[in-house]
Order: sequence, then C-alpha cells, then structure tokens
Amino acid sequence: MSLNELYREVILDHYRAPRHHQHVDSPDGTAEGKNPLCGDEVTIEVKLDGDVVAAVGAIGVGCSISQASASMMAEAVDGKSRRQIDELIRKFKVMMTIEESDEQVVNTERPGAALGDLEALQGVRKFPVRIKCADLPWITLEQALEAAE
Amino acid sequence: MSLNELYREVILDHYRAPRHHQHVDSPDGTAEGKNPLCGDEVTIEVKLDGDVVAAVGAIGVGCSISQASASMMAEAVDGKSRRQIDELIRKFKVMMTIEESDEQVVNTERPGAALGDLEALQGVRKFPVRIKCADLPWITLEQALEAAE
Amino acid sequence: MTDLADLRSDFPILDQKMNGHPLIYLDSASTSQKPNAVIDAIDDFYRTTNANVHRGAYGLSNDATDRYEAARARVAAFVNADAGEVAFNRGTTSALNQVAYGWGLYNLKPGDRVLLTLMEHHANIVPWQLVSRHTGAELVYVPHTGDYTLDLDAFTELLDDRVKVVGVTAMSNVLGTINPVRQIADAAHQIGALVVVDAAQAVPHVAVDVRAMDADFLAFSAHKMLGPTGIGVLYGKAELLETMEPAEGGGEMISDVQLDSSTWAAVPHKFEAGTPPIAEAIGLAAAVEYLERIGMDAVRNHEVEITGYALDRLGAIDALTIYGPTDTSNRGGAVSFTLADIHPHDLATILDQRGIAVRAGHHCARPLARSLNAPATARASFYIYNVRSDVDALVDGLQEAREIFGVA
Amino acid sequence: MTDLADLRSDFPILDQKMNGHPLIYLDSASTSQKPNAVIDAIDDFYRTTNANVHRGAYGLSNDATDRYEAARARVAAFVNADAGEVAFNRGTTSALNQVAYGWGLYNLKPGDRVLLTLMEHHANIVPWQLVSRHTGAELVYVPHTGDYTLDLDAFTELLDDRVKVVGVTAMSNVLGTINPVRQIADAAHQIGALVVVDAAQAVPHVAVDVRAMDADFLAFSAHKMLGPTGIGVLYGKAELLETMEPAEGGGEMISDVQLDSSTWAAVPHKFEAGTPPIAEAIGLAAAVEYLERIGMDAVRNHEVEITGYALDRLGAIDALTIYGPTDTSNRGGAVSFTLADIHPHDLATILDQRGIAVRAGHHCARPLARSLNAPATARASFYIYNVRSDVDALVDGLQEAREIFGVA
Ligand SMILES: Cc1ncc(COP(=O)(O)O)c(C=O)c1O
Ligand SMILES: Cc1ncc(COP(=O)(O)O)c(C=O)c1O
Repeated sequence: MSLNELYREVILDHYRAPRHHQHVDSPDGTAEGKNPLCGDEVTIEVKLDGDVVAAVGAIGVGCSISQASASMMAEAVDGKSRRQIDELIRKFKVMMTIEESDEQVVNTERPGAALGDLEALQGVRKFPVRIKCADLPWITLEQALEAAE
Repeated sequence: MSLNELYREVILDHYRAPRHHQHVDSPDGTAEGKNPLCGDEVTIEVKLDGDVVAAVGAIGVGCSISQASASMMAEAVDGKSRRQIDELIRKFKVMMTIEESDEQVVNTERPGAALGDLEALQGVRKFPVRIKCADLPWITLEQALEAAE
Repeated sequence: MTDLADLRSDFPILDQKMNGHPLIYLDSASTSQKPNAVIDAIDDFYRTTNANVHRGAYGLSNDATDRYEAARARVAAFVNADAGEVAFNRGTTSALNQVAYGWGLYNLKPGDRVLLTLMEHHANIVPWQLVSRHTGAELVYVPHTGDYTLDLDAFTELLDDRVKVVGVTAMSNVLGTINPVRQIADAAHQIGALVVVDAAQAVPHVAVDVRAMDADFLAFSAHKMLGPTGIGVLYGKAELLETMEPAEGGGEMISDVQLDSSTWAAVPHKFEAGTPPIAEAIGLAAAVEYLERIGMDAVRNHEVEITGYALDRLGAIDALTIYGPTDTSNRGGAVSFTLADIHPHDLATILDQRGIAVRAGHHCARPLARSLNAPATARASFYIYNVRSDVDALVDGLQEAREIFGVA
Repeated sequence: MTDLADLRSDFPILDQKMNGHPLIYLDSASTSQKPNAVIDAIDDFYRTTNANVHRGAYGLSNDATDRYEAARARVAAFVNADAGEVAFNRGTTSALNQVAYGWGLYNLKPGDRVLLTLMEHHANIVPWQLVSRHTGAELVYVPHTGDYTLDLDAFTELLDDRVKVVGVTAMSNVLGTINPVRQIADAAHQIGALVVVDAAQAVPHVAVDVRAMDADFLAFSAHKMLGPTGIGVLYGKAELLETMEPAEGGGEMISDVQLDSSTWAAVPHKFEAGTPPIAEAIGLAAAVEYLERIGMDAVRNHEVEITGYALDRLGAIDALTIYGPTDTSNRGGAVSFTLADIHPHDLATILDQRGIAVRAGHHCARPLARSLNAPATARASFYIYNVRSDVDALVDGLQEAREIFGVA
C-alpha cells in the first residue's frame, strides 16, 4: 500500500480547489451527509431539467478523500441524465468494492473505466478505513436525487 | 471443617424452639436487622428497667445460625445490666473473630467462656460465609439498645 | 443423555476443588462458567488487537472495530435479529433500565399501566418502579397458577387499554417456567402495548428467535451464556429503536452536540454511549460461536434430560418441595426447592462442604418468593457441563442435611 | 527521562506490527494498552474463581465476592476514597449518567442551571442535556482563555445562585489542560452547588485525591488506566450517596422489593444494579496495583518529560498548530494539533502507514472543537510505555505528510 496511490495529484487538486463548491439556486433536491465518527460532512444540491442534472453543488468539510470525491463526483454528474448517473454510481461502487486480487472481475468490469478523474479514487480501496470517506458524497447524492423526485 | 461443629445440637434446638420469640409490651427500643443478600431477618425489642434489660424479644426468619444466635442471645441478655451486656457483646465478638490457630489469644481470651449456650456458635467461625448470620442479632441488639437510650 | 460430557474439559474451573472436593457447579442460572475458547478470545484481543472502536483512523482501531461489529452481527444472528437492532451494554439489568428510561420515561403517563408477571426478576420490576415515580404510571402483576405457570386468564383480564407495556420473563430464574411469550405478545400488540422480554435465562438455554417471539424489546446477559461479565444485549425492533430516545448520553452515540441539545447517531450506536465493552463483545461472540457449534437443540436436549433426572431424584426425597413445573417440556434447568424446615442457607452450607455450589435465597425475585410463601429456597441449576453424577451428589448431600437436622 | 523503558515488555501488544511497521501507539487518551499483569488477572479469575458475587452461599462465590470487594477497596484507596464511596459501573460515561439521572433528575428544576466547561467531553454534557429535558434546568458553559486554560473570571461571573451543579473535567482529553478542580469546588460549595468531576483523563495520569479535590462526584474508566474495557468507577461523597436515589434498578441493589416500590441496599451496592463487571473489577485492581508499583509520581514525571519533548519537536514544525497549553506543569499528555491545510484524518492515515496510531476528529468534544474553530484535530497522547523515539517517528511521519501534500 503506497500512499502515492492514495494521494494522487488529481485528488489533492480537487481537495484544494473543489469544483461545484457552491450552492445551487432553488435546488430540486438537497441532502446532507455526515460521517459522525470522523467528522466528514457534505451537502449535495441538485437542480434537474427533466431527468438531467442541470446544476449540482457539493459543499462540505472533511478529509481530502471525502472532499475530492465530492468535487469529482459533482463534475462527473453535471449535465448527465438519471440513467447515466445510475450507471456512474454503479461503476463507482464496483470500483470501490472489488478486491485487487480478484483479477477476473476486475477485467470484466474494468474498474474506473469511463469514470474520468474519479479513477484516481481507485487507490482508496486499499485503505479500508478511508472507503467510507470516498463513499459519503455518493450516498448523499443518491439521497439528494431521491429528494428531488 | 466438620459440619458437626457448625450444627451442634444446642443450635438446632434453639432454631427449632427459639426462646424469647415474642413481642415485648411497649418496648423501650426496637431494631430490625436484615441481611439482604441471604434474606435473614431479625427484630429485637428490649424493655429496660433502669439499665437492666427487663424483657427482650427476638423474632425473625432465617437460617438456623441467625435464628439460634438470636434465641441464645436473648436468653443471655435477659435480666443483665448494660455493663454486663457490653461485656457479653465484646466476648461474643472476640469469639467470632479469633482464628483457631491463634492459640495464644484463644487461651488468653478463653473464647466462649461465660457465654453459656452461645459457646456453641464457636464452630461458625470456621464457616466465614456464615459469620454474618451469627452476627446479625447482635448488631441488631446494639441498635435496639441505642434506640432505647 | 445427550453426550456433552467431553465438553467438561473445555471449562478449566471444573478442575478446581471446593472445600477439598471436586467442584460441582450447580449455579449456572446465577452465572455460567467459561470455556477456554471464551477466556482465550478475550486474552488474545488484549494482546493483539486492543484499541478503541469507531474512533481511530489507524489499522489497529479499524481491526478492533471490525471485530467488535462482527461480534454484534454474530450475537444478533444468534437470536435472529439484524445487527442494527442489537446494542451492547452492561447486562440484562442495564438493558431493561435503558428501555424503562429511554422508552418509558418519554411515553408513560399517569393512568398508564405497566403489566408485569409476579415471576419477574427484580431487573424487570425495579426499573419500572423508578420510572413510574417520574411518570405516574402504575405497576400491575399477573399471578401464576398452582402449577407454577402464568395465569393466562388473569393476564387476559388485566390486559386493558391502560396497559402500555407488558414485561415478561421468557424463562423464570426461580421456577424454571417457560412463558408463552408469543401468545402474550400477540395479545399485547392487539391493544397496542409493547412487550419487553427478559431473556436472561432463555437465551443461554433454548434457541431464541426474536421474530418468532415478536418481542419489541428483549434483553440478555453474556455471563449467563458462557460469556464474560460486564456485557449484555438489548434487542429492539428497528422502528422502535429508531424513534425512541437513548437513555444514556455521551460520546460515540451522537451525530452532533450543540450546547443545548444533541442529535443522535444511527441505531444501534445511539444506544452505546461511551466506550463500549469491547473485549467483552469479542468474548461474547466466542461464547455464541461455542454454543452454535454444540447447537442450541443439543443444549436444550441435554438440559431437559438432566433436569428431568433431577426432578425425579429430588421428587423422591421425603419432605422436599419443588417450586416449579415438573414437566420438562415447559421449564428450564433451574430447580428451586426447600427441604422440611431446613433453611436453604443451611442446605447450601452443607452442600458447599461437599464441593456442591447451589444458591439459596430469594433469587432476586421477592414478589414471587412472597407469593410462594417461601421467602428463601435453595436452587440447583444446570448447564451443558453438568452430568448425572452431579445430581447424584446433590441428592447425597441433601440426605446428609436430613441427618444433621434430624429430619425423619 | 524517567526510565520506564523496561516496562514496554510488559505490554504484549507493543510487539505487534501495524502496516508492516512496529506499532507506535499514541492513542492512550482514547484507550490504553494492557500489561500482562492485567490480562493474566482476568484470565486467572475465569479459570479459578468465577462465580457471581454477593449471592452464593458457597466457597467459590465467597472467594469471588472477597476478590471483588478487595478490588473495590484497592481502587477506592487509589483515589483516597473509602470503599463505601466507590461504585463500579460501565465506564465514565455511565457513571456521569448515573449522577445526572440519580441526582439531577430528582433535584433539578426549571430555572436551575448546570454549569459546565466548554472543554467537557460529551460524557459530561449529553447526560445533563437529557436530564434537563425532564427537569427544565438550563446548561451554561464556562469558556476558555486564549492560552487554553479555563476562564476563571467567566466562571466566577457565571457562578450564581441558579447554579446547582458544576461539571468539570480534571484534565481535558483534547487540550491536555489540567483544571484547578479544588478552586472550582471551593467556589461552587460556597453557593451550595455540587461538583461533578470527569476524571477519565486525570486518574490514569496523575495522582488523584478526591478529598484534596473536594469533589462531590468523580468518574473514571478502567480502560484508560491499563485496565479492561467494560468497567468504570463512580466516586461520591458518602453522605450524598446515602441520600440520593439510584439511577438503575434491579437485583443486588435492593433491600426489599414490594410490588409498588422498593427500598435500597446500603451504599455502594445501591448503585450496582444487577451482576456487576466482576472479572473487570479484578482486572482494574491489577491495573491499579501495577500503577502503584511504578508510582503515580513516576508516571506523571515520565509524561511531563515526553510531553515536553513532543511539544518542543512538534512546535518546531512549520505551519503546525498545537491546541493546548505549552507549559507541561498544567497539562497532561494529550497533544492535539493541525498541520497546515492537511485534514487530520489524512494525517492519521499517513502516520498509520508508518505504524503510528494517532486519533483524528473532534475527540468527543464538539462544543470545544467549535470554539477552537478546529472541527477536527489530530491527537497524539502518551502513556508510560511511550518513549522519545515514538515522538521522533511521529515527527518524521508529519514531515512525509508535508511532502505528500506539498506544504511549503
Ligand atoms: C475526558 C473524558 N471524559 C469521558 C470520557 C468517556 O469515557 P468512556 O468512553 O470510558 O465512558 C473520555 C474518554 O473517551 C474522556 O477523555
Ligand atoms: C430472569 C433474570 N433476569 C434478569 C437477570 C439479571 O441479569 P444481570 O444480573 O446479568 O443484569 C437475571 C440474573 O440474575 C435473571 O435470571
């Protein structure tokens, strides 16, 4: 387990300069996510245009992993349809849960494929304590989308 | 440790036919003793004539040791002065705490000497769990006498 | 007899002597002995994995947390509950107090009734008395019949709209009686009352299924089921745990703490204020694993057989009175008795001299003792490590007691 | 440095590796590691003496009771209390809840105030919040000064007739600050308020004397002082314990149980409902014995030295902020800090990779974290088994964090 795999440049960049780190005007759905044990917090706001995310805000405080994950996620879902987002969420979950050793599955699912910057979060998998940090914005996104329905 | 030393004939006799097992008319002092953990209970009532115990009641429920001790104690203190009773209490306490092996003290104090039937309780000493049973009526007597002052 | 005899070597304490005789331990209803598997699990945890849980951002703490949560999952599964429905605390007593203070204090009001059975342990009585002082609710008791089972007619009669909680022991620690918890729960639920089950005696000795029982809350202690002291379990239905207030407040059970008020963590952590009994949870999980390996059916069968044997042999002793059902199908392995006019405490001393451990007293069930008109009884109680010869030794000891006390 | 280095071999867990590196355990403020003496005492109890206490009329139970009560006497003497003033329970959190529910619930009323410090752990905040919901009392907080000590002027100002209870931590688990408990108690007593001392951090690390402090109640946990999980201690002045109500009800704490109400056993048993943490009490006594053998002065000296060294070395790191007094004479061994804009959780992960265990977060003191404007900090905390090279490793790890995060 190398720390370089965890703290990739792109993660530190998103941590230091989070994208979509602002409130959305009259959002259709909002959710607050909190990891009470480590203190990470993130608020996700979504505005929908039909079933497409027209605007997304990801505001929070917490560790580099949670905040970078939120920033990269916001970038990835902006402008996407519900179906595309569901696929993203699925891909992200697969990436975060697959054991590296489980080559078969890895090859089939090509973890990280099509996730763009988010692929940088692959390294988190090897740091089980931190997986919940990476997951937090995604769980919160699902809640925000639900709230928007 | 032989059970015969614990359950001497005189103890079983006092247990089966407790003396002074009745209330005293308008007692000067009354106390209830309770051993919440094993359930022994005893009520001691005393009527004084000057500083002499003119009547004593010892009513209770509990094991043979606690009830026989109460009965024998009542017999021993009936008609005695406070000074004599204090001496009895002292003697009884000595008897219940001396280690048998501690011959020196035993000889000096002649445990049980002048205690009459009460000497039968000597055997309890070897059964530490039961010492508090034998002690209960005596502690209660002290409280009843205090209440009478 | 179901052959569990070879288990005895798993319990190091059974090699001890008491008063010069090999220990014959007949007080498992009070606390059980521990197999090596449990003692070693605790030992190993402290030597290799000890750290606080849910707190650290480092490997050791993560391992400790994983083991702690795995223990929860295992214990929950043992009573057919979800892990989220099971909170660890100090013991049955503490768990029942949590229900009284967490649910009762917020929901009971003057005119409300708490319906208990007369055979409850103090642990399912006194918390309700304390909380009724604050709420004005009233306590009412269901009596038992002459054959030491719950008087279900009286229960039906007493179960009216005023009743908000029914507290019932799944298995009496004095009589051994197994109560029809499901039937009671169905009736209670019909009038909207909650059912709080004291399973301190049941979980160690019979397969318990919280869903089959339809219990709203259920409590048990590790130390009576081969596990360590210092830990117990509160089960609550998810929807109840989620809506009710925690009794104790502190660290680890909060979502946020403001100056005036706080919000709570998700269940079950909401009910685990402060550092939990971590090594104890690991030990309890080892106990559950041990019991599962034997199988609760085998445990129950063994106890039915040895209890049946004890009832037969004790029943044959003149002037011996057994307080409890004589039919092993609806009773557990706690056998309470008196012998002529010999005080139970004296019986215990005489047996103690032979290395036999039985309990004497009111067994923390004074209202029951009064209703039986037996302020004290002697109690022999059995577990997986007891064998027929233990019963034989007990009977021999009682014969000596008869001789000493000159009982004809 | 006081030479305690040879103690390290008493702690088997220190031989472990974490992420491939020898474990460097710097999270003792959260929970301490256990010496063999403690682990073995628990092990031995289960193997040789296990029985329930205060219950059995047989030798084994008598032995268990003797050992349990001897443990109480030893623990009481350790803080200069009488055995009758010390009750065992689950931990500091549980002990403080007992005070809030046992004393607060019966004695607080609308208009009354509970005066706490802003540096309290949630364990001395949330119980008062819960009880204030039932009593209508109000919570008020004493702030701290810029140098992380209690603002005594503010305290004096806030201490008026409405204050019925003052809750104060003897040593902050975040700042390390040692508070002037005696001075606070004197002032509080002058207006008739009670003082509830959270000594979870103090008792493990400095000699605590409840009489010298004049504390009315004082709570601490075994697991932070080399002892087992699952047990804590509530000290209360005899006259208070005797007159106040118990919070929890159940077996062993009663004198009599009638259907409607009960009477209580004598102190301290009144406060120990149900089967107590027996093996844990034995383990705690072994921990106390171990600490006494070293001597609390030597413990304190060692920690003053290593904390001083840590403050020096950490203080020399650019962009590192320490939250807490820098003078070792009025602080303990918990050192909280942040490093530039690196989140403490990330610091903890980076250190974890080097086998170094530190904690990151709000340390169960959110009101304090908010007042510091530091929602999360990293915390290194020291105990007798830590050595200078542990601090050196910490500093090296923090340098790596700087590199990874590109802190100039
Ligand atoms: C100052 C302080 N108070 C209270 C507690 C709570 O102790 P426990 O978790 O053992 O109940 C702690 C430890 O977490 C503490 O540091
Ligand atoms: C039926 C029953 N309920 C409750 C308890 C109390 O359990 P604990 O002492 O472990 O809290 C016991 C055991 O003493 C019991 O037998």
